Amino acid sequence: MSSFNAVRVRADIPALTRHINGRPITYLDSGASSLPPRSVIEAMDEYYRLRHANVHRGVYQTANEATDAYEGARAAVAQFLNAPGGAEGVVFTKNCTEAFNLLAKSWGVANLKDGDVVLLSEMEHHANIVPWFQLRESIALDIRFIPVTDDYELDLSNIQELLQGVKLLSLTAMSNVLGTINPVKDLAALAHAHGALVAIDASQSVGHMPTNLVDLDIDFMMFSGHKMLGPTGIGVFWTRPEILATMPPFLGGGGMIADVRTDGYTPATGFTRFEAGTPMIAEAVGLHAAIRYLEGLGLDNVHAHDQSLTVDAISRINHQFSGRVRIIGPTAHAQRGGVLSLDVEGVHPHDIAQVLDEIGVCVRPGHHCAKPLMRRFGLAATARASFGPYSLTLDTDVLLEGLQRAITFFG
Amino acid sequence: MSSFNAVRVRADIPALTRHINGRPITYLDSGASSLPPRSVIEAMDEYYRLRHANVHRGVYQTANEATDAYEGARAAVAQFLNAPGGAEGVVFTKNCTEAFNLLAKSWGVANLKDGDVVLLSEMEHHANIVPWFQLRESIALDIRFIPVTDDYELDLSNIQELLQGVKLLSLTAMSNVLGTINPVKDLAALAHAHGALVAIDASQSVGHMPTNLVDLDIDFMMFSGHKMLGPTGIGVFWTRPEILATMPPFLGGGGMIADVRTDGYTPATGFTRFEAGTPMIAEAVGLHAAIRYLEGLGLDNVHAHDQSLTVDAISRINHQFSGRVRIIGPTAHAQRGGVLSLDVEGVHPHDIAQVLDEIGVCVRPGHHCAKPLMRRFGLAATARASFGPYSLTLDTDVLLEGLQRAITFFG
Amino acid sequence: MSNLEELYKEIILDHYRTPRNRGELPPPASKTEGFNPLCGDELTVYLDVTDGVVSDIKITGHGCSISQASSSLMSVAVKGKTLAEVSEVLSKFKNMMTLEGEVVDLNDPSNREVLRSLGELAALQGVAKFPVRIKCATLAWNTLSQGLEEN
Amino acid sequence: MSNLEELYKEIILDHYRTPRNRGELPPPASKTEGFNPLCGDELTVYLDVTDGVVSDIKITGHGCSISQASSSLMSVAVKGKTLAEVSEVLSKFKNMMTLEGEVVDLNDPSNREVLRSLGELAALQGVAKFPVRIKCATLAWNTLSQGLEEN
Ligand SMILES: Cc1ncc(COP(=O)(O)O)c(C=O)c1O
Ligand SMILES: Cc1ncc(COP(=O)(O)O)c(C=O)c1O
Repeated sequence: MSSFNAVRVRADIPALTRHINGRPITYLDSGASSLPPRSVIEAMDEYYRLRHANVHRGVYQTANEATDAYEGARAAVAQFLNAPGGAEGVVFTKNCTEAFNLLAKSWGVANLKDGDVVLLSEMEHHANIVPWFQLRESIALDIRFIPVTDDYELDLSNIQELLQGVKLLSLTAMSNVLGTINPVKDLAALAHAHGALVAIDASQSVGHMPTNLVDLDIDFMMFSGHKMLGPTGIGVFWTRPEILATMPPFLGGGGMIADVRTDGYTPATGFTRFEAGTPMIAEAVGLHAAIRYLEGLGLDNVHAHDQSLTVDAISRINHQFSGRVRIIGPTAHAQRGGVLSLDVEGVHPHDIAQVLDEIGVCVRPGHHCAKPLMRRFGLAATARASFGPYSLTLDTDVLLEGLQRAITFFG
Repeated sequence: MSSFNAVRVRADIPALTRHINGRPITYLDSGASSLPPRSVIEAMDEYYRLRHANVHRGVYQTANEATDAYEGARAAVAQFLNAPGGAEGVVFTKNCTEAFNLLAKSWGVANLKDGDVVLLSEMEHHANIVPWFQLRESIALDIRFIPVTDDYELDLSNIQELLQGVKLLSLTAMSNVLGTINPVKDLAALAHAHGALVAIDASQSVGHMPTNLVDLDIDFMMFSGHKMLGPTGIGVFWTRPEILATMPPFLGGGGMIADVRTDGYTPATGFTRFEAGTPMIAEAVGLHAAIRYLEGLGLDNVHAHDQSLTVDAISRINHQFSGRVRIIGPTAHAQRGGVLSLDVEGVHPHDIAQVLDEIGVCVRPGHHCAKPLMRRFGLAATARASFGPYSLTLDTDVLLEGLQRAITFFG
Repeated sequence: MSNLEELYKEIILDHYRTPRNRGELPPPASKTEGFNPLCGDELTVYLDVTDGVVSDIKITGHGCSISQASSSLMSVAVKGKTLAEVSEVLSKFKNMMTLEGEVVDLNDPSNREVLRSLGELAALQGVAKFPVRIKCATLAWNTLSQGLEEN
Repeated sequence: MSNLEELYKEIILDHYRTPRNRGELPPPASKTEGFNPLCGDELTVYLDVTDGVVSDIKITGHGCSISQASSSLMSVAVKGKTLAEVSEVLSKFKNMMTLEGEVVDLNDPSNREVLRSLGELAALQGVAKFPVRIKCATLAWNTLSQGLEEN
């Protein structure tokens, strides 16, 4: 971890200079959205100040520069993921959610039929649930859920049976509620052995640990820029170029066509087919800068940093509030990310978050877009603290101070 | 026009300080994408530096600020358009193209059936054509086109007949190729009298002339932020709240739900139903700043400015290159916007654009995502120059210099 | 008084810790469910309306201190009241809440009058300073409105 | 030499103004269509291949000076050549074009050799400096490739 220094990262994040209610901000909501470093903000700023133009069809210099910037971002994403087939399989979307809709409504519509099984898990985000329910309105899909154990992990005891007849396993790499990191590579191999394709929701993992698509050997991946130090308004859908080539168009309009007549149209080939309309150019530039920044930190370092903060926070919470504060997520081992869902006996997550706000601590109360998981554990909400590469044990100190206040306040 | 001064506007646009091949940039591609003023860039910058957080579910201060900024942008859009029903009918999309897909695949799927007629025009952008062809793959729609006259206007001689059985008239307010401004209000009244609803593509008009939805009395409007001095990655879909309430969900995921269970989901109501996933927060902030900036200029002033530049450019082109350079668009009257499609005898638009680039002039060669219109006039491409509020007659001077060069060069 | 103390007045904490009128009512009492999709708060309001009077009210559900206290305070405020009185208190309460984000100017005599007439309910006035919490405070009241409409 | 003159060399302008081998060939000549969706350029390549030799070639279509000149130059370069020779010139040309954006280093003897062997075609080398125009220059060649494959 020699090259990684969270204090130095912190100095790169303008939003961490904020003071809230007289206290420096303690940002513990990176699981919802991360704070971009100066280099990301400045890259977009510079783009708008110098070279903004619409992409792809220009001949003049700034249009070429904008196109190079946009396509350069695509190449950077491919390299960042070590994507088989390179940039050809990278489609830019507005967020991870659109990427899942593209999966369900393009690949899914073309490849799934009545009775086919899609296997999800009980710890999925709504982004990886609702599009499948929507698809079921036209195709009689059998949507199954891998259960979650009382230890907050996938219950794989029945996995062979669950995988019978499965066409697609669509699974999160890391739960945004529990912090659980799932055994993606092993499950992908198992699913492939059953003839299924594998889609991975990397929203929580891609900015926090290394991703290597060649090694994982999966078929689809989707995530958002704003959870990996990048801007809002951009997400990524990745698939193998061979699969992409077979997918029918999704959103229609300019840019995704080869020809349009008054009697019909011919779609373009490759990723172009899936990028209708003027794309998120500045956002791609910002995402590229975020990737550069993360690569500079080293994703291994970021992951180790998350884990050390998490292990420390768990042991301090257990020590200081034993019995009173329950951590909804695995606590016993290192196979988890820096997401801590808290359940404080007798104090509602909203009230926790409110008391924490008073001293500048940002945590998120709610169901975290994972209602099936909340139901599984009989909870309506948790208060979730989550770390970023700029987080310090100092942040945990203030979190604990706030939890103590809330407990005292509500008695 | 007392308050409007294009030279002062120009000073607000950082990208206009660029030099290309030793010449100051002559940006004549606002029809493809406009250049944002400093205030737009800085608003987004400030957002990321001070208050970035995910919206809607936070309790802490910056989450509230981000939510207020996002919802404030929605309110500003509604006010800008004088939208009946206020902010309730405003849905943010990634671009105008997504907005058209929302129209076709939510409203269209729910309201159109086999044999129903959708009436477009021959001068539509692919964004208002391809989604209807896509919809026709599942509903046997009758898609008709209002023809365009040799004078580059809608041919309304047969409009009564064309409107028979029409469920939706979907039309551009201003052609991005011809500059033609269509009589939206009159056509909307006529279409309503035939029982049709009316959707208007305001991509080219909304940043260039006043829009008043109460006065226009239409049912849907869609446009992009990046053509109205705003950022990339955001668009607007507007409809009356009563209509919105009847539209089924489109993209599915977090944020657009009221409940999700393992056996199904319940969508949220209102605009929330159509905003799946983390929205374009910074982009909404940028769009809001663009609206403020445009309101400061006065849209009447912007329109008058466009028109005076256009009238001047047309007369100078006709005078200097009579016979050699043809303007593909109306030339005789003032009912047009600042878009000039040029067809230079014996010189291909690509070559024009290349020669113009040599002296820093940015024009766009190509079919401008309006292939049916190009076919109508037997053209493969035009070289399009288009004005923004920062354009000056000086820009026309350099354009003419470049056209002369191109003609000399290619003989 | 800190912001927090203004939000969580003693009365609110008291009603949160010891909610009044908790429980269910058997039919023919009406039963109305309300929920806040953003935070997962859920509650059910049981209403017995006899001869134009809310003769009994009971509430179940879960939520934050504000939503719980607000529903408890609401139950006390409407129990035994005529429908006309209930509708008056409902509109007064909603008025107080829609001052979104603004601090109620207590020097304005008409505001003082409204707050006084709200009695204990006025304790919830601090919520208006926290726009995201307004939905918590109004959940019970919206559910009550709906229940009365259906009645 | 200005950028423009480097792109639009005299040979290119000449082939643009006076395109060689313009027109159609009747069957049994093969007919292959190519188009560039981004800019609308379209062309059709007619090929007569007899005894392993491109005995005749004709081209119709429209496009910019680069695509027109390139197709004309291409027709001259392949007419009367054996399939083996054609495939060699094809790959040399594509190599020259894929130096995207880089200026060919003419001091490098192997580059000089390739360019010399390309003859007039080397005039198109300036296009590689203008990445968006590469598609214009390669359209005819890609269509030729496709036509030969189908033959
Ligand atoms: C008239 C018109 N409609 C629709 C669009 C599509 O806008 P976008 O590409 O931002 O989705 C454009 C711009 O390209 C346009 O000019
Ligand atoms: C695991 C997971 N999947 C999907 C999403 C959806 O991402 P977005 O809201 O950016 O589309 C999120 C974040 O909210 C997430 O945490």
